[in-house]
Amino acid sequence: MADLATDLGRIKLKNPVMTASGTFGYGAEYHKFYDIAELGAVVVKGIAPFPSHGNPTPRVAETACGMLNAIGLQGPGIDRFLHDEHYLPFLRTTGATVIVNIWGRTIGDYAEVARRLEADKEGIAALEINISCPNVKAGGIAFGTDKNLAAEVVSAVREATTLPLITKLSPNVSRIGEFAAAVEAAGSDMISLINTLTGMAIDIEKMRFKLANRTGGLSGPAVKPVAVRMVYEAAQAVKVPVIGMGGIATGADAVEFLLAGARAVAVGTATFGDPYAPLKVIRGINDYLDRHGIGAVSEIIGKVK
Amino acid sequence: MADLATDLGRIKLKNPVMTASGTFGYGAEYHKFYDIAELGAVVVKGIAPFPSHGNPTPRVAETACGMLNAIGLQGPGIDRFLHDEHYLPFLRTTGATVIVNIWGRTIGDYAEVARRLEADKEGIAALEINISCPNVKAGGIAFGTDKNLAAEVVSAVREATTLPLITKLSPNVSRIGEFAAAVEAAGSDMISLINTLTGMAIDIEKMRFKLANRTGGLSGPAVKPVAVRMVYEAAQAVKVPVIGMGGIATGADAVEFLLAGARAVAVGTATFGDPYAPLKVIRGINDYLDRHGIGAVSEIIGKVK
Amino acid sequence: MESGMIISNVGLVGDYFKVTFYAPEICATARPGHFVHMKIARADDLILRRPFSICNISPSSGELEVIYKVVGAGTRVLSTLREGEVCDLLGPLGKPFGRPAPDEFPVAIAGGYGSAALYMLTREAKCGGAALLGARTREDILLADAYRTAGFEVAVATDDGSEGHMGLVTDLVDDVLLRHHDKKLRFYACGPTPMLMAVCRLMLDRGYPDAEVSLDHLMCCGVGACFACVVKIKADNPDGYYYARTCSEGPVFKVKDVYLEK
Amino acid sequence: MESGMIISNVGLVGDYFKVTFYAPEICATARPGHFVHMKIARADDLILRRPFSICNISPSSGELEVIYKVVGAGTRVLSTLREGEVCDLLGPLGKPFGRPAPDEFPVAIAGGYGSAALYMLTREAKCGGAALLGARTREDILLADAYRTAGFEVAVATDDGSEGHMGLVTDLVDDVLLRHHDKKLRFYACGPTPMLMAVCRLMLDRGYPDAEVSLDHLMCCGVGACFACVVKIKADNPDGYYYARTCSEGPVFKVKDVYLEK
Ligand SMILES: Cc1cc2nc3c(=O)[nH]c(=O)nc-3n(C[C@H](O)[C@H](O)[C@H](O)COP(=O)(O)OP(=O)(O)OC[C@H]3O[C@@H](n4cnc5c(N)ncnc54)[C@H](O)[C@@H]3O)c2cc1C
Ligand SMILES: Cc1cc2nc3c(=O)[nH]c(=O)nc-3n(C[C@H](O)[C@H](O)[C@H](O)COP(=O)(O)OP(=O)(O)OC[C@H]3O[C@@H](n4cnc5c(N)ncnc54)[C@H](O)[C@@H]3O)c2cc1C
Ligand SMILES: Cc1cc2nc3c(=O)[nH]c(=O)nc-3n(C[C@H](O)[C@H](O)[C@H](O)COP(=O)(O)O)c2cc1C
Ligand SMILES: Cc1cc2nc3c(=O)[nH]c(=O)nc-3n(C[C@H](O)[C@H](O)[C@H](O)COP(=O)(O)O)c2cc1C
Ligand code: FES
Ligand code: FES
Repeated sequence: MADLATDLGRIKLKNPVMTASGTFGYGAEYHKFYDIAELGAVVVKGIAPFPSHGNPTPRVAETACGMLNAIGLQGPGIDRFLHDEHYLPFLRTTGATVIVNIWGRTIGDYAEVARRLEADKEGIAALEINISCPNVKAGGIAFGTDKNLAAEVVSAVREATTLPLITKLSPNVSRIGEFAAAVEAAGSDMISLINTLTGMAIDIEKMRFKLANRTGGLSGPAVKPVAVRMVYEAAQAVKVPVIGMGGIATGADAVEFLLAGARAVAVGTATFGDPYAPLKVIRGINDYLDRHGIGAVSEIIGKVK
Repeated sequence: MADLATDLGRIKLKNPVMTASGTFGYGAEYHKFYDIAELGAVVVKGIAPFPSHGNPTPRVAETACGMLNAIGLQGPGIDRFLHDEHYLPFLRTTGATVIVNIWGRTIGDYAEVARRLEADKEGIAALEINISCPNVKAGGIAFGTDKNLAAEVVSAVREATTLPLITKLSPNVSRIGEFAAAVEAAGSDMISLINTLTGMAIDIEKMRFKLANRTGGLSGPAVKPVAVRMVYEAAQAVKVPVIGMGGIATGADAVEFLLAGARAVAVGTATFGDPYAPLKVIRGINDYLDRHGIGAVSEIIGKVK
Repeated sequence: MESGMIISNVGLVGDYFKVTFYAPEICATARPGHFVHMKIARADDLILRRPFSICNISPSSGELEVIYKVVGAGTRVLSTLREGEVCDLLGPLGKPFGRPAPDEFPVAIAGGYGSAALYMLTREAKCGGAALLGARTREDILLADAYRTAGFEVAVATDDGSEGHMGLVTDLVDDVLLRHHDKKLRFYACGPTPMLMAVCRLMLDRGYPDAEVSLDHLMCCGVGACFACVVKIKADNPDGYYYARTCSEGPVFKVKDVYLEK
Repeated sequence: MESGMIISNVGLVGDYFKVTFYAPEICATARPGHFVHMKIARADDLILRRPFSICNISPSSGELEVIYKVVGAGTRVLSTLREGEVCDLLGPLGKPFGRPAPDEFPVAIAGGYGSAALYMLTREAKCGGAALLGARTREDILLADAYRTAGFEVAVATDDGSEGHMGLVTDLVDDVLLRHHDKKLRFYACGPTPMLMAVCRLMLDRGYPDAEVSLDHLMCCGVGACFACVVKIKADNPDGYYYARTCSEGPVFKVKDVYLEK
C-alpha cells in the first residue's frame, strides 16, 4: 500500500482523487453507494448567491467517447446550501473533505457567495472558483477567456474569504499557461483544469440542435489528450498546485495527469458510467505505485517533463 | 439522386466532400482503391518551399475515439511537388479537383510557395493556407492563434497568387468568429476548419511522452462536437464559404456540418480506418437527401440556426 | 450495482427485443415503475448508461426482463449481445408506482414500450385490471396476451386502425370509466411524452389528479447527481415550477404535480 | 479491402492467439512479409486499424492465419471475437521479402511474433532452411514444430535459458554460418526493434548487406498516406537519411539501407 497523501499547500488530502464539480451532486447521491469520506475530496455542484433553474431541456447529448452538457448550473443557491439538510449540513455529518464550487453572474456575485461561505465555513476545506462554465450566458465563459476578468474575479473572492482558493480554468483559450499565471498572481492558492470544451451537436433527423442551449460543454475520455496537455502547460507556468481533470476514468488515466504535473485529480463524467469510478481510480493509482515499487504518490508528480 | 453540386464562390465542386490535408497523401495512395476524381476535391498534404523531414518518431498515438499526430509536415518541398511524377504531374492525369495545402516557417515562405504554384497552376483549383499546424515550432500554431499574424499571412499569399484561397483555422482559440472575420477581411475566399486541437498523451509504463514531439494534434470523432460548434460560429461570422471538418466519418456526420453552415466538408482521420470513407460520406449525404425528399444539397446548408 | 448476466436476448415484434438477465439482487426489491440503468457491454465508445423499465422479474430464479426497442447506437449493440455476456446494471432506481389498494382497479395506459413499463402492475393487482395499449400499428402492440393471461382486460388503439380503435390510446379511457363506473379506478400511464401530457390533461379533467405517469427523459447519472433528466414540476415560487429530476424524484409523478406548458 | 470472417480464434501459448479468417482475395496474392491491416470488430472506440503479419495462407480454402499477442486494447478485443464475426482486412500490404532462389538456403531470425511473420518463408524455400527463434522464455516460443514439419531446422534462444541457448537469438547466427558454410545463405529477420538493429549490425559485419529485416512500427493509414510509420533509411542528402514509410516502402528493408543511429 503506497502513501497516497497529497499536499495541496494549505490543504492536505488523504489521497489525490477528488470528484469533479457538477458530476457528484452534493455528495448525498453517492453516499448511498459508499462512504464518500474515502475520497480525497468531494467537490459539490456550483453554488451561486441565488437559486437557479438552469437551462431548458434537453441538457445533455452523448458524443463519441464523450458527452455534451448544458445543465446551466441549476442549484439551490447559498441559503439552502448552508441550511437545508440535503446540502452542507449533510456533508458535515459525513466527515468528507468538502470543496465548494462557486459561480455568479457578476464579480459581486462571486464575492458575495464567498463571503457567505466564509461566515459559515465549518467543514469547508476550500472554494473552487468556476470562471469557466460555458453554459451560462452572463459571466461564466466570458470570465474564463479573458485574463484580466479572470484575475479580477479571483481578487474579489480573495478579499471575501480566508479559505484556500482553487481557480478552475477554461480550456477554450490559446495559451493556458498565461491564464494560470494570471490567477496565481491574483491570489489563487491552486489551479484546477480543465472545465469543458465548448461544443455542439445537431439532430439531423429533427433538424435542430440536440441541446436546448445550442452549445454545451464537452467532457469525458474524448477530451483527455487536451486536458493532459493543458495540465502539463499550467504546471510549467505556475508554482501553486495544479489539480487535473478531463476524461479520467481509470487509475491509469489519473497517473497520466500526475506524471504531467497534477498534484491531485478529479473524476467527472466517468462517475455517470460507474458510480464507483472515483474509488476505482484511487485503487488504480495505488496498484500502479505498488507495481512500480514506488512508495508515495508524491514521487511521480511531474515526473514526465 | 439528389444534386450534390456545391458552390464555393470561385470554385464549384461536383459534390461537397473533400479530403483533409495530411490524411490523403498526394492522392496516389488512394487512387489504387478508387478513382479519386469522384471526390469533390483532393486536398494534398502541406507543401512548403523546402523539403522537410518532419518530426522524430513516434508520431502518432491513438486516443479514445481519436488520435494524436505530430507528423510535423514531412514533405517533398515545392520543387519535387511540381516536377516529380508522384505528385502534381500525377494528380493532373487523374482529372481530380486539386487543392494544394501550403505552409511555411515565415510569412515569406508562404508567399514563396504560393508564387511558385501560381507560376505552374494548371490543374490546381485552389490553395489552402495552413496557419494552424500545431506540430511545427516556428510558424504554424503561432500564426493560427494570433489574429494579426493570421491576416498578414493571408495578405502576403493574396498578393502572390490569383488562385482562390482557403484559410485553414486553428481551433485552439477562444473566439473563432474573430479569426474567421480577420482572414476574410485579409482576402481569403473561403475558410476551412477545424485543424487539430493540441493534445498530449503519456505512456505511464515507460514514463515518457507517447509522441517524440510531446504534443500533437487531436483529430477524429472525439473532436466533432468542437468542430461543429466552430463551423457554426464561423459561418455566422463571415460571408465567404466555410468548409467544415473534424471527426467526419459518415454521411450523417457530414450532414451535421452542412446543417451548421458548412458549404463543403472534408474527411480526414476516418480515411485511416476506412480508405473508402470519403466515398461513403458522399453516398450517405445523397441517401439522407433522398430520404428527406430534398432535391439539392444546397438546400440544407445552414438550415439549423 | 449488479453484473447482469444475459440469459437470453431475443427479437419480439418489429424492432422490439426482450433481454433476460440473471440479477437476483435487483429482483429482490424491484417494483412496478422501477428502472435499471444499464451499461451496455462491448459498446466502448458509449460512455453513458441507458435506462430501461423493469418489465418483469422472477425473484425465485433471479431473472429480470427488459423489453427494449432498437432506436440508436446503444440498443443496436444490446441487440447483438449473446447469452453469457454481462451488462452492469444499477437498480432498482427511481420512485415506483403507488401500489394499488386491494379495493382498487388498476388501469394501465400505455404507448409503445410503456406496455412493458406497466406490466409489473399485474403482479400487484389483487382482482384484475385493464390495460389500454396504444401503438402505431398492429405489430407494435406489446404484451397484450400477457396482460390477458395475468387477468387484465385489454383494449387496443392503433394509429392506422390495423387493430382495435383507430386513434389515440387516450380515446379508450372514457369507455373504461363508463364500464367500470362501479369500481375504484386507479390510473397509471407510461409512453411518449406528448401522449403523457394528453393523459395528464384528461385525468385532471375526469377527476383523477392522483393518476400517475412515468416520464421518459434523457438520463445521464440516473441517481440524482447531474440534473440532466429534469422535468417541470409545480412549485410554490414565482415561476410556478421547478426542475425535478426524473431519475430520483421520479420517473413516476402524479398528474396534478406535472407543470403543463400553456 | 476484404471482409474477413473469423473461422476460428484460439489461444496458443502465453498471451498468443491464432485467428483464422476466410479471406480468399488476400490469400490469392499474399507472400512472406506481407501484412494485413485489420479493423477489429466491435472495438468502436478504437478508430485505427492494427497491422499483423500474415502467418500462413491456404489459397485453396481461402483461409488466412494471423498469430497475435495480446498487448493492448485492440488485441484484447480481438481475443474475444468469435467464429462468424467479421473484421475488415486491408491487404496484402507492404513490400514482401525477396523470394529465396532455388539454390539459396533461407535463415529466419525471429524474436517474439517474428516467428509468425517469417513462417510463410517455409512455403517458398525449395530445400529447407533454418529458423532461429528467440523468446523470453520457453512458453513464448512460437511455431518451432511447424518450422520443423516444414523442413526447417530450428534453434532456440531464451532470455532465461529455459530452452535452448540462454541469451540473444543473434548469438545463434555464427553457428549457422559455421555449419552451413557450404550453402548460399540468405537471411531474413523480424522481431522487436532493438533486436533488428542488432541483426543489422551483425549482418553487415558478417558480410550479408542484402539480409532483409521487417521493421515493426506504429502504423496509421497502412498505405503510405500519413507518414506515421516512418523509419530512417539512408539517403544521399546532407543528413544521410530520409524518413521512409514502413507500410508502403517497407516493412521489409535491406540491412544495408537501414540508417543506424550512432
Ligand atoms: C425511466 C425510463 C425507462 C425506459 N424504459 C424503456 C423500456 O422499457 N424499453 C425501451 O425500449 N426504452 C425505454 N426507455 C427509453 C430508452 O432509455 C432509450 O430508448 C435508450 O436509452 C436509447 O438508447 P440508444 O443508445 O439506442 O439511443 P441513442 O439515441 O443512440 O442514445 C443516445 C443517448 O440518448 C439517450 N436516449 C435516447 N432516447 C432516449 C429515450 N427515449 N429516453 C431516455 N434516454 C434516451 C440514451 O440513453 C443515450 O444517452 C426508457 C427511458 C427512461 C427514461
Ligand atoms: C508490419 C507489422 C506486422 C505486425 N505483425 C504482428 C503479428 O504478426 N503478430 C503480433 O502479435 N503483432 C504484430 N505486429 C504488432 C501489432 O500491430 C501490435 O501489437 C498491435 O497493433 C497492438 O494493438 P493493441 O490495440 O493491442 O495495442 P495498443 O497499445 O492499445 O495500440 C495502440 C496503438 O498503437 C499501435 N501499436 C501498438 N503496438 C504496436 C506495435 N508493436 N507495432 C505497431 N503498432 C503498434 C496499435 O496499432 C494502435 O494504433 C505487427 C506490427 C507491424 C507494424
Ligand atoms: C453534467 C456536468 C455538469 C457539470 N457542472 C459543473 C459545475 O457546476 N461547475 C464546474 O466547475 N464544472 C462543472 N462541470 C465540469 C466538470 O467538473 C469537469 O471539469 C469536466 O467535466 C471535465 O472532467 P470529466 O471529463 O472527468 O467530466 C460539469 C460537467 C458535467 C459533465
Ligand atoms: C496524420 C494527420 C496529418 C495531418 N496533416 C495536415 C497537414 O499537412 N496540413 C493541414 O492543414 N492539416 C493536417 N491535418 C489536419 C486535418 O487535415 C484535419 O484538419 C483534422 O485532422 C481534423 O479532421 P479529422 O478529424 O477528420 O481528421 C492532419 C491530420 C492528421 C490526422
Ligand atoms: S440523470 Fe442525473 S440527475 Fe437524473
Ligand atoms: S501508416 Fe500511414 S504512411 Fe505508413
